[in-house]
Amino acid sequence: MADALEKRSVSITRLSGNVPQIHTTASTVKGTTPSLVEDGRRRFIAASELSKSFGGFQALGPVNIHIEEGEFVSILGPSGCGKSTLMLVVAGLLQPTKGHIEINGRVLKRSMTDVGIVFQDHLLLEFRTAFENVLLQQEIRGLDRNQIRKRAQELFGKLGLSGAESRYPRQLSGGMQQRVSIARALVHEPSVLLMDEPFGALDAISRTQIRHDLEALWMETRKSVLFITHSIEEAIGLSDRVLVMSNSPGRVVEEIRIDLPRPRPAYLGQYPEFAKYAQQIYKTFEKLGVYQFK
Amino acid sequence: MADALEKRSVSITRLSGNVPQIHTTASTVKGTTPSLVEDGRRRFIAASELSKSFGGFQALGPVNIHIEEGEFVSILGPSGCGKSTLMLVVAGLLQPTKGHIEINGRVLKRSMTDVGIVFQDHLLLEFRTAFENVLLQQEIRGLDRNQIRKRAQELFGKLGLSGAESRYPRQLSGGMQQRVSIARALVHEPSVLLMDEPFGALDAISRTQIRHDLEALWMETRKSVLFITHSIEEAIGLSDRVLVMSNSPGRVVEEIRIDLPRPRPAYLGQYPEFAKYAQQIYKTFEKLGVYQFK
Amino acid sequence: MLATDVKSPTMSPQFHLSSPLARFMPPVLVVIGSLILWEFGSEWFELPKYLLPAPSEFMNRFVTDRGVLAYNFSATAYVVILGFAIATAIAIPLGLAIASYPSLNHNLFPLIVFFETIPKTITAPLFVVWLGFGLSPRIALTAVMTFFPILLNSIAGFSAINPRLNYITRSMGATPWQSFRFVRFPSAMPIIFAGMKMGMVYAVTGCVTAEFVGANEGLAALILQAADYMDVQLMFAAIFATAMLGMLLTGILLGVERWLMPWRRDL
Amino acid sequence: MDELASPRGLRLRAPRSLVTGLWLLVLVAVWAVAVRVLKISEFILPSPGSVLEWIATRPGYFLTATLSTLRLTLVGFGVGIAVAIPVGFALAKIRWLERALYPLIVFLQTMPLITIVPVLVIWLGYGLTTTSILVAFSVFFPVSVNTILGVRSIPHNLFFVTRTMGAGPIQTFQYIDWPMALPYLMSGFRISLAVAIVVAVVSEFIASNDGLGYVALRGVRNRDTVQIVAAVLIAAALGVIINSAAQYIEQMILKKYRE
Amino acid sequence: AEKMKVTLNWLPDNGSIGIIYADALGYYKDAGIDLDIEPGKGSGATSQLVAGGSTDVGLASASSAIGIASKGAPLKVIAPIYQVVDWGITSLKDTPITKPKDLEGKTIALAPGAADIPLFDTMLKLNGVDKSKVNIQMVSGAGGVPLLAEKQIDGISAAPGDVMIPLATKGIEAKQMFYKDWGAPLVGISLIARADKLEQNPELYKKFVDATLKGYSEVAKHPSAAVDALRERYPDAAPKEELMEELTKFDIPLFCTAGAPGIGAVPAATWTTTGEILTATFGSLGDGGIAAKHTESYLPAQLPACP
Ligand SMILES: Nc1ncnc2c1ncn2[C@@H]1O[C@H](COP(=O)(O)OP(=O)(O)OP(=O)(O)O)[C@@H](O)[C@H]1O
Ligand SMILES: Nc1ncnc2c1ncn2[C@@H]1O[C@H](COP(=O)(O)OP(=O)(O)OP(=O)(O)O)[C@@H](O)[C@H]1O
Ligand SMILES: [Mg+2]
Ligand SMILES: [Mg+2]
Repeated sequence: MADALEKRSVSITRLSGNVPQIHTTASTVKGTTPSLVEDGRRRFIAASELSKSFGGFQALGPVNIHIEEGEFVSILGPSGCGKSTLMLVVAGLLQPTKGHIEINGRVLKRSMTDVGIVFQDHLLLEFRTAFENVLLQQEIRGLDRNQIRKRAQELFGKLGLSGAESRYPRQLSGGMQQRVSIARALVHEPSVLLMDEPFGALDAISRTQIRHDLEALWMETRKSVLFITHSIEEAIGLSDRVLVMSNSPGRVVEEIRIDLPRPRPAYLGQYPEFAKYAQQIYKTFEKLGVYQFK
Repeated sequence: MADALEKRSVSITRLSGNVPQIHTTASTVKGTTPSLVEDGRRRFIAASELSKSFGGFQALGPVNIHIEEGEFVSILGPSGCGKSTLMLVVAGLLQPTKGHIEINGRVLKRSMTDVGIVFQDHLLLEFRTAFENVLLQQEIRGLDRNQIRKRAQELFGKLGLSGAESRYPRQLSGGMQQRVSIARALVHEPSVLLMDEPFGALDAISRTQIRHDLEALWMETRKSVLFITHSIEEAIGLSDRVLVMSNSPGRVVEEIRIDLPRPRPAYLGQYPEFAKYAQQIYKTFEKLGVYQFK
Repeated sequence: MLATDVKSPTMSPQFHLSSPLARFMPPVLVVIGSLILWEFGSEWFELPKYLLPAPSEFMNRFVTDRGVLAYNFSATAYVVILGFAIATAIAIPLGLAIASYPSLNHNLFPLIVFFETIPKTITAPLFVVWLGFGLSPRIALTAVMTFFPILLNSIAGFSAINPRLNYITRSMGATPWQSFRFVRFPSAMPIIFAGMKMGMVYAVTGCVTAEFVGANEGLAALILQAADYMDVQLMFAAIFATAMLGMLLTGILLGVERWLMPWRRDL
Repeated sequence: MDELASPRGLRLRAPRSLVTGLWLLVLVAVWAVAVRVLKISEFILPSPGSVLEWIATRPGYFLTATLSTLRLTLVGFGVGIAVAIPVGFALAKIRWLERALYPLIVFLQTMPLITIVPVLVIWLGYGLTTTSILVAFSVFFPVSVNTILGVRSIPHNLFFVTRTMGAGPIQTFQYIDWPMALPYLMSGFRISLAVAIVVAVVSEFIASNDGLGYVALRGVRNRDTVQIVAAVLIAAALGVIINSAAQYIEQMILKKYRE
Repeated sequence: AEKMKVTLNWLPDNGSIGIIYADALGYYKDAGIDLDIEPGKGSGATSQLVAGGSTDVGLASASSAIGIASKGAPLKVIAPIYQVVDWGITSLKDTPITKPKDLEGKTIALAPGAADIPLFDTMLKLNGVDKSKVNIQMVSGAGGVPLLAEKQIDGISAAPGDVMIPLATKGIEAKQMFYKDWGAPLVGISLIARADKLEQNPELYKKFVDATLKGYSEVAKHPSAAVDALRERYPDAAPKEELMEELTKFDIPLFCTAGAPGIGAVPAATWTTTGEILTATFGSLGDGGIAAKHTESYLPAQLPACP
């Protein structure tokens, strides 16, 4: 608990240290998202009574969720429960059937733009090299070319992508593609990060590595993150708060605050808290019928 | 340890109980694999000094591995280390560059046929429905149609595929495709099962479920299994013995006998042995440079 | 020039058309609309009937001249189907042979591409010189024109198969014939069919060309005959019938494809 | 493991053009011998020698005809794609338009073009207008259909990427639609260029007074088999050259997409 | 000079030689006409082009022009060039066809797209031959010759020049039975034009017809020079010897029939039979019958004399 408190205070310090920088970026970013930095108030994303149907099919909700500034929130839920749908609705890319999103107190009407998104299926452009895919942010947003190039280079280094800059997506393994997609989501230093199973394409061994790398990266910048995953270990390993969703149509059925020190190690089993959190989630899933053990 | 011993004896009992059935199947199966059931001796698959190069590139080995009758052996290793290659060579589908495979003491010359294989990329025939893909075993081997149909139906039920019988592979999710591929490998009740990351396409939550289902299935029949995976949890959760492979060209660098009672639960963290095994593997990987934690 | 270049569209929910009615209504409406425009357009724009008859006029000929039209329609259809069948019967096995032997493929493929690019239509007069009149030059030209797209696609189809699929059959102890029957042939079918669909258009074109050059029956012969008698209506009726023949045969082929390849129905 | 799947090994032997050349030489030799041994009359099948001689004695005549065919091919091709691409994009983007017209386009594609020639000639006379319309028509179908398929093949979610970057319609077209559809367009171009040259020659034969098709028609009128064969051979050579060029250009442009 | 476009009946050859020679001699230029000569693809197509208005004047067989005129096209024949067609059935000398009755049971090639189908039909009808007993093959002119030479067919319906000469070059002798000799004289290749264009600019057409007729008259006088002129302008035309033989033997004699007042005008009787044949062929000739389909108003006062 002491650890958690210390972390929170670090996060806040960090944030205020970051404010001018975010400001600079935000001012050059085109788009309609209300700036998240405003008169020192507590800033956040909040979704109220959100639900989404496709045709007659209820894919999501209703759910209420919020993300505090600089908070790392994970969503954990069985396949098909509406996690991706939730993320797309939060990003303003899909219109909710009911409910609305508020960003910093203002209702979101169009798609968010002060945001970086890692889509579940990477969504890289096959005809651009890895590096050009990341630079797309600069071209479309009309940002400063040199600054973004430098930042992209940095990210490639941190994400273990050095040397892969001029390769095309198809020349990269699934895991590398996903890393490029992560770099693209980060390069313009958005205030919000939405990640939909960003490690889905990786094998278990590489996942552990990249989880570690992402945590390190996040600890540097402390964005507000919505992280979608299937992996209990990953959710616990990365988050400040884990939201567990039920089977389709997904609702938030449990909220778990994770109080573990950062950075967290590859093998979390050594923490008794980890075992406790994991057991709790397994139990919930069993109760929900996600697992059926004979 | 007591548990493990008990399990072994169960396995042997089971096996002898199974012999006539395997015999029946084997006798209707065309092919050249020497029958695995022979004059009561200990039967097994053994690969000696196996290595494989593609062109000049050494993809595998040399490795020595063996599988005892009714044993569940997992191979764990980083991506690209040659696991799939090893499996194909063991199955006789690729010629080893050096070394040879013995089955039950006889050198394997052509491809094994008394075997069920789950390929990493499913390899379903897109022009056959899920059920027809499974029935291919019957058509090619010339087995009894009704018997195999019944067995296939059963497997579809157990694998959560009911209702998907007449769908084409394209209409199934990756996870369902993989399950169909598992059903195809099991339907003719082979003595040997080779599985190459059979849960690779599944999300973490479904993996836990299907791991449980596979274990139950295996406990019923006790085939000899070679199981390839990236997941430490899965390897420990399923195997009698885990072989850890090094980076490319893969060699077996560690062998861990897993002494946990079966059936094993979804969350293994409760066993202190599990933590021990997992730690050991993580350490090995760290030593091999598979993980690089800053 | 492979029809396989046209990749099948990826499935996305946006292209699920609700009902057959919703599917066929719009194009049918467009056809009716354009026919109406044509019908009255010739009045509004004072297009002379002796050059461009209104649809009602030449459609009428399908009733009054149905005997002639049916006779020539079936004559053309006969040649097209026969030529197409001959070409298919030769091209598919040949394609299999070429695809199966890499050295054969290496040697013959460029040559086949070369022959494919020869404009075969203008060789029609040569065919008449070589083969005399009657059915043979028409069938020959039809078959030759149909042959190459089917051959190229058969080669592509039989080559494109994922060699790993053989692992399945081998581990089941399949004979070579079983591997062909259960894996190779069905895998190649969609690509071969794409070639056949293209070939069918060529077949009609080939037959029509041959008829233009020398034939005493068939829709193109009827077109020329009608032109001689300055019977523009009959000419249009014959043109229309030719187009219908092409569409009909392609439609039949599509039907066969759907029937043979149920796994591609919703593509 | 993909390496096993690729038949790349085949390509690294003698260059294909060489193989083709050799085969053609063999064919020509067989032809020459057959004409001589079987005593086939010039009227039925002239010897390769006399065809070559025919061409060699009239270099200017054939060059003019070839250039004229080439011009027709390119004009028709240009017009065809200039219409087909916008139509393709419009149809792919506007759903009701696609619903109404796409089945028609697919069906019209199966119509033998040659049947509408008499009508076009009556309306537009002989010459480049008529012939280039014919060529353009033949180009229109494969290119527009491929454009539609190309745009349709774009995963819908890809547009999310640019939307979150705040891209407008033009940027979306520039960064997503166009480059994503380009490989389909290119294969449409290649297919249709091969068709275009054939249609060009044929439409010259029936609706023009220039080009290789006209030369062949002259041969027919003059009962001169040598001339017909000469025209056919030159057209074939032209076809092969254009095809190879198209393939080369496609490879260059699509380097990014394949390799 | 006024612009004018003429569409020939086919590719430039003997049929259109008068126009080409007149142009070479500068007759059109002298008459103040800037003439554009366009090769055609058969009389039927040329008639349609003239009717459609995309060309000013056409050279086409009268039967094609009258056929389309009978369907309502405002076409008029303004000057017959070949006053009668000498088409007929060509057969090999050892298996000759000398009278229509001989056709029964024989295989005859008719060229699709040519104007002799109605003629053939009329001849059969007038001479009481049952068409169903004749085995008719549609084969283009060029295709028929080798077939006849190889005796795959017994006869070809064509202009003799198209068949006799290539046969002669192969050393094969042939016989001709002319339609005109079996009750079917028919006005042949003629200048045709649209009525409205004629009315708009009669002077131009008169000058054109005058120059053209003079051209054909010169052809009759100097065939060799005319063929040279043709071949100089169209080097891909048939060889000179072939053209010369065809021209002198078969074509020039047709510039005038017996009783014609000169080149460019046929006796009224020939128009009458032509009208009858074509009425039988087309069913009806439409408003005004044959008389409305031709006019002599655009002929020069002084016709060139018959050769
Ligand atoms: N565009 C769409 N049209 C129709 N149905 C959709 C659409 N998108 C998603 N769905 C449906 O909504 C449900 C939720 O989908 P979603 O992708 O949000 O699930 P998820 O939780 O992200 O699953 P996974 O963990 O497998 O990614 C599913 O049943 C899916 O089929
Ligand atoms: N047919 C082949 N031709 C050439 N190289 C091959 C072939 N198959 C595999 N390789 C190479 O051999 C190495 C081992 O491949 P393999 O597929 O066995 O690895 P793996 O351990 O199964 O990896 P993963 O965990 O990613 O499935 C890789 O570098 C691969 O590129
Ligand atoms: Mg999802
Ligand atoms: Mg593998």
